[in-house]
Amino acid sequence: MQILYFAWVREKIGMAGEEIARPDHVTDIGTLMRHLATLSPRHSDAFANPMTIRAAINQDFATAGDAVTDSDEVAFFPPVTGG
Amino acid sequence: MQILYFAWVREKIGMAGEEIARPDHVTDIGTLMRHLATLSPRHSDAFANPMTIRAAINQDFATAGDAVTDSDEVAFFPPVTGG
Amino acid sequence: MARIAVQEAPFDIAAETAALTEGRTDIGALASFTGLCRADDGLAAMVLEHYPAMTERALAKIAAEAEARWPLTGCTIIHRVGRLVPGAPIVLVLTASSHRSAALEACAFLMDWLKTKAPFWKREEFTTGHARWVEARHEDSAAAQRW
Amino acid sequence: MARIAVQEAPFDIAAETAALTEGRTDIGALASFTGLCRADDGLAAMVLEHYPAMTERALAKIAAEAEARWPLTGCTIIHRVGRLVPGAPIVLVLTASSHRSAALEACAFLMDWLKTKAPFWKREEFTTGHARWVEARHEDSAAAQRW
Repeated sequence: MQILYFAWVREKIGMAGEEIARPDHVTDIGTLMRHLATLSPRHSDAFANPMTIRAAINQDFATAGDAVTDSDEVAFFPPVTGG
Repeated sequence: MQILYFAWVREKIGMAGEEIARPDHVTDIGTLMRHLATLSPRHSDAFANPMTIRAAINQDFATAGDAVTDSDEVAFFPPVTGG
Repeated sequence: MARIAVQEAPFDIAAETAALTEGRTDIGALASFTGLCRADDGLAAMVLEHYPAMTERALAKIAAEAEARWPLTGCTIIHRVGRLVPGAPIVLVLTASSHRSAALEACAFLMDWLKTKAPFWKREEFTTGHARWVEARHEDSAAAQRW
Repeated sequence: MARIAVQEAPFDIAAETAALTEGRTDIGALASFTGLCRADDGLAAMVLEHYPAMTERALAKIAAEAEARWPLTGCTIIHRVGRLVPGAPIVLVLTASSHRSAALEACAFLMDWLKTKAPFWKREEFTTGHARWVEARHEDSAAAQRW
């Protein structure tokens, strides 16, 4: 599945996105975040406090319980600060 | 004293203003309106319903109990509708 | 200190905005309201009468009230008078502040008070030849009283 | 149908206003909000990052919500991205309606929702060389929830 990172999540992980193979137990945003946190020390640091991170599935805001599939584009980022 | 009329008050009375001699019993906006109503049939028509008329003394909004003197400029007009 | 103008001529929003913001870097929010003449029910024109000796003074008092209630860095009120045709701008209110809520609230406040506390009267002329003075609306009094 | 744009270039308020009102005589009220970059605490520049595939879609949804809640005749949202210096305009919201309360309320609503529901992130660069990501403000969430 396609993962994208923005703002300080992108900076902490050191890349704007990556293609990952979804393990079977990863079925929603919450389990996906816990899985991503295991990929590297930088991922672990970025996802250390999941409460500070927001997500979108296929360009719509999503919450921890929302389901993800292999074909989804999932993005992680801090709370938005535009305007 | 100097009296000014605006909008339909001006149209009903047929002039934009007039200089009047203030009778002794005319000491506030209320008594002034009742006095003006006696000056002509057009005045009487214009002041027939005092509730529909607003006033200003020396370019500040005023109410029925506000005192008037010979040197004041007093204006009468409908509720404002600008903006 | 607010900029107040009562004039027959149209106003230039871009120039008025530039005047409020030019050379400043402390303004984070700029709100504006423009009131325009609508062609409702066959309206041909609107004639705006005012009380010249009182008008600018009344607008300045309303602006001073806004400046006392919100931390504005600037404020502009321009109101046209005379004959205006449908589509023509009638009134412009601009507010500048470091923060958006102050600019937006002050802009709404200025319009509400201006509608009920500034000596303007609108006369509507219709394509039929009929004319009438616009009556004050209860909603406008209610809107002014919420502040 | 709202006009939505996400761009690096500055925007032209006068042209955007004209586009909403040109040739129409049913618009009585036009409200606008412009957000500008302030030079607080030695700020040298602000860098606006966004989520390109999502941004215009998110703005269009916010605009559609405003159009569902208020009787608007038009609505424009333009948000800049990239590097912006103090004094530069960041965001423009324009709303047009036959009545003033609809235009003013929709304009405030659009800004409140845009601050909390559109995928933009601000990074502040200071004259000292230090940089930091702007943190979301609790007041902005509260403002968005009042609608």
